[in-house]
Amino acid sequence: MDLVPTRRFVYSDADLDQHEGEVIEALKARSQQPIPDQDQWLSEKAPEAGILLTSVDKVIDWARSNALWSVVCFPACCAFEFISTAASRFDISRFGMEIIRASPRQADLMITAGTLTWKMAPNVRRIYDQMAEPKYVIAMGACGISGGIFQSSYGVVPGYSRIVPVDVYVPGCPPRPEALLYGIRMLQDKISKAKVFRK
Amino acid sequence: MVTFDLVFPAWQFKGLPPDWPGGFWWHFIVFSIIILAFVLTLVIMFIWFERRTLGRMQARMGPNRVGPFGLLQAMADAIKVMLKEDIVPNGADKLVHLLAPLVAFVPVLMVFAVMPFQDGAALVNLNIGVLYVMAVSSISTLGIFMAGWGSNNKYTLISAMRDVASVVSYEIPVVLSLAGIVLLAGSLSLNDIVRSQAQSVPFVLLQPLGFIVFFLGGMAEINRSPFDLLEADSEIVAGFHTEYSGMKFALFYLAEYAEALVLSTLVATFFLGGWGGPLLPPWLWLIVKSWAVFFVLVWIRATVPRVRIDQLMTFSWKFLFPLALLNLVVTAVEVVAWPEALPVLLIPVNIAVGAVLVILLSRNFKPGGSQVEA
Amino acid sequence: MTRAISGEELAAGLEQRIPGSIIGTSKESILVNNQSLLSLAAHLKTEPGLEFDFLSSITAVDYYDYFEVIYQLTSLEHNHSIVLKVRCHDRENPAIPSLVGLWRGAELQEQEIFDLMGIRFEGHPNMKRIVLWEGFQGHPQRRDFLSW
Amino acid sequence: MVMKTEPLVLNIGPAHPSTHGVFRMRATLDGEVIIDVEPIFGYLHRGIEKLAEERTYQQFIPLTDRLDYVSAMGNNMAYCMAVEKLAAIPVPERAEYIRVIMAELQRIASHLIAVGSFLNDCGAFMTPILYMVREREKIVDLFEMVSGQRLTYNYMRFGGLSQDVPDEFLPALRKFIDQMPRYLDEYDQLLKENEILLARTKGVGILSKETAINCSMTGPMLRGSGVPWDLRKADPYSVYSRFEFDIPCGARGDSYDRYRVRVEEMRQSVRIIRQAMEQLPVGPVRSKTPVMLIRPPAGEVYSHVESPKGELGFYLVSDGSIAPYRCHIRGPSFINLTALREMIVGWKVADAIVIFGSIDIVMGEVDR
Repeated sequence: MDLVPTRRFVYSDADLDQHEGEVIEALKARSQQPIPDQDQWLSEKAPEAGILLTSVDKVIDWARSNALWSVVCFPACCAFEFISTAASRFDISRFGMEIIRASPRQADLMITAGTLTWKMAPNVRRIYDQMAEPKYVIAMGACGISGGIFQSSYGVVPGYSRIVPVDVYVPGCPPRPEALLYGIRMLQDKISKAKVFRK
Repeated sequence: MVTFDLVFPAWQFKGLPPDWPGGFWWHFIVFSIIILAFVLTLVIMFIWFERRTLGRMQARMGPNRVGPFGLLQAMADAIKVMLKEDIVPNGADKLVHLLAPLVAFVPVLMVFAVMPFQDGAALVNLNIGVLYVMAVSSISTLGIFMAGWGSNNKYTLISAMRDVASVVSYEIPVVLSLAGIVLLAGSLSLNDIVRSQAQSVPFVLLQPLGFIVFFLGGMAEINRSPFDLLEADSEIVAGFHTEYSGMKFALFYLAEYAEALVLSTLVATFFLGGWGGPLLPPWLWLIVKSWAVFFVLVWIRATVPRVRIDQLMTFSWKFLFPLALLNLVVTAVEVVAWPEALPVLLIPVNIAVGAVLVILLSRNFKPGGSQVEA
Repeated sequence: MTRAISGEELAAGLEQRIPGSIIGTSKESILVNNQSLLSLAAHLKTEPGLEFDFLSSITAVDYYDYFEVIYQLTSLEHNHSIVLKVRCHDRENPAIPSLVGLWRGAELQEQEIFDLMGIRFEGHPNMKRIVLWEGFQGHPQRRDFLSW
Repeated sequence: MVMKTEPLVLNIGPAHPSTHGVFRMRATLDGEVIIDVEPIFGYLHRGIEKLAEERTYQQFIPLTDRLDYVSAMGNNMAYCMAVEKLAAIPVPERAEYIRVIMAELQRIASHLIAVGSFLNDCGAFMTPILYMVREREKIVDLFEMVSGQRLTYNYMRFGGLSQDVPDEFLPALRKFIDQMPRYLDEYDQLLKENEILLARTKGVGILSKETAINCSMTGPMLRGSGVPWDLRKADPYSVYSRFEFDIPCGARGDSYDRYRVRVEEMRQSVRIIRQAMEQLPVGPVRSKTPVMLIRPPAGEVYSHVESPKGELGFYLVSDGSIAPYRCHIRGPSFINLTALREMIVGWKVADAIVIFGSIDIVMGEVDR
């Protein structure tokens, strides 16, 4: 039995590059609107809930806040502070977070460690879209919040909130592991207050 | 001495099914529940245990915030995963995608049907137990292949191909290594195998070579590190379950650890004397022994890098397969020549033969693999 | 210590071998004629005693009137270095012969210069944008590029 | 029977667990064998070179930290040396020595991460990298002592350092360099003759001497191929000429050699630090230079150092103003990727990841 390769180069790289460029330009054009008010939920009235549903809520929120698996999305410098956080000294495995899923489908949390460029933005958006609900985002570092030190550059997205909705912002360039852990605790607080069953 | 038998008389399933009121049905129902409880509890405990042990081996704490010693961590994970959104990717084969986790998980449960928790205490004491175990346990592969094929993703496809290749080649040494045990015990029934170990010594002493082949081959079959090619994080993202989320992913995750549990219990049953042991009740002995085997699995996972696919195949065909064959020949000769030979005589002979063979073969073993002219 | 060969010293010898190739010299660099860049570079790479086998770095600078491409050459064997410079006065469609055939190390760097400075390297196997995406307007390293 | 096969295009990256950031490879596979690969860059292109033109010389120092963020001190030093060469600023002895200590500590830290993530790419489940991060934390502590930061230090200034080291620094450093060789021995015990590691890395991704030189490879890549070229010896900058150390070299140029070169370089770095500590003079750590603005004379300069990844060069053009007219950075990680195709094509996917891990790139430096 002979194996005959039909052709070696099954793609035209020019076409693929062209397509990628179009996707980036389209996303860039779409992301120029002002960011919506992210504190809106604060003014919302808390819905009332029955006793039974409240208890179920509590169990679900407990599970969700204590089992945050993060996805691999570590573009730049902050990644090393994330690694430090994951490593033995600061150790996020204490919170059951040492499972870092490579596949976004199985992850709950995106810790956006690093500068986001426009070229990377469609990929981050795609990772976010691929994650299954409920999903959370922690914008880690100054670049993740506003573009930070690179804000004035031509290639840098001024903050992840232009691309994906962000739950917790952790400032610093890069934030210390303690700061990241605090951010994670804040996110856990936020999750444990969520109402899964709304009246 | 108050034994567990007095406290929990219900654990004593000495009699055969017709002795029971309701005949076979009660027996089946009770044992199905026992098996489900056994598998689910132990799997959750194993997950917790693995994470804690890995943490310790990696100089960190491991989960310790949720519940005492982090015991509830796996529970929290389970609840969360089950409540997550279920995604079926665009372009996936929906039926195959849906069935794959079930096909992967159910056979693992089915293996426990013949697992003796005590003398005669199994869902069914098949007289072809070994054959059944081997046959059923390979069905999981089909589920993994279905997942890889049905997900419409290149990474999952590569993973599925790797899985089929590895399982097909590892099935042979694994089965051959069990043949030696069957010869010694004179039966294919798992309960008889354990019973004959209880009468003499655990087969790990009589069959050191078979133990090595079965353990390594089993590790490759259940895709534990260093043979975890299908979930090679650094290469093919999450392998065959890249596109799975929610409940379906939970089933895969469960199946993965249930397979580790199967291997641990099988090794304990075939080689470490199964339920046999002093003082403790038999079912606890089984759990303790499986736990010890699982600890070795975790230890290996924390220690060694991963092999490559061609090295995996080479290892099976050029190392484990000859070893298993030679082991079978040696055992057969021994069984024919000294049918009544004392373990005292057989143990040193077999260990010596095993050591010599392993050393000889590993000297000449080349994992191979080189650059291909493209 | 890497010896920086003085431009004048080297230029005297080169001028005899490849006449008209050198436009100007300075203490540590030689400014090369656009057309004779390839032959001169090949000469520098192979000539015994020079043997500049290692291309450290390629840079381009935009001086408004012209682009200057700067090659840092080193010889690992003799441990000496020289700086080659080429100028390109065409601002609309600047082009310079590519050195990939001599030093593979030039491949990515020339591609990057094409992307960021807009200088086309003739003979490069894969002359396309490398760090920015297709459809990006302008070349950011040019001095007249405005970020916003 | 003739079976028709068709190559499979596999997109590895940019958000893939083992692409060390946001690198992307478009690989064409025949079964598991890679028959073609096309690297795609730019997912972290932040325009640092352009930003340099908009900032004063001083303001650019923090940006160099974010180039190769695993070895921020080395980048600081390279940039400061370039500006000092351009503006002819003298550097006091003590500052030079402390710079060398910092650069070598940073080299250890960077190689620890490189080796750890390389082993992680080989498939060792997290263990090696976690142990190596444990040692890196000690170095980070030392840096935090002198600069107050954990990752981006911004410690060097033109003409010296921002401040002298605190009193506690030297005892802590001595303790660390006494411990470090023991840790390295421990890693050697665990990894040097690990059968699976040998099978995975020996002979994998061979880069010949000629190709390495022709492709402008530097650092451990070049030395792993057997070329004893180290700028600290070949073109001694700072005070490196006063120290005794060896250049570890590989023989075959495979992934294993590169890994060994990195481990040996860590030992050499410990040696250098020990000598530097013994010779450390007292005195000022900064010469008299303007704090805020400097105006170097018009001109251009190329200054290079041996960073952990290879030759890190800064090409600065000054027009006499307060900001550089042009600042080009020769990132070693970027240029080391030139030979990626040659090394990877013909190997399996698993090998490709190992080979790629052995190049040890940092995306901040590749895309800049």
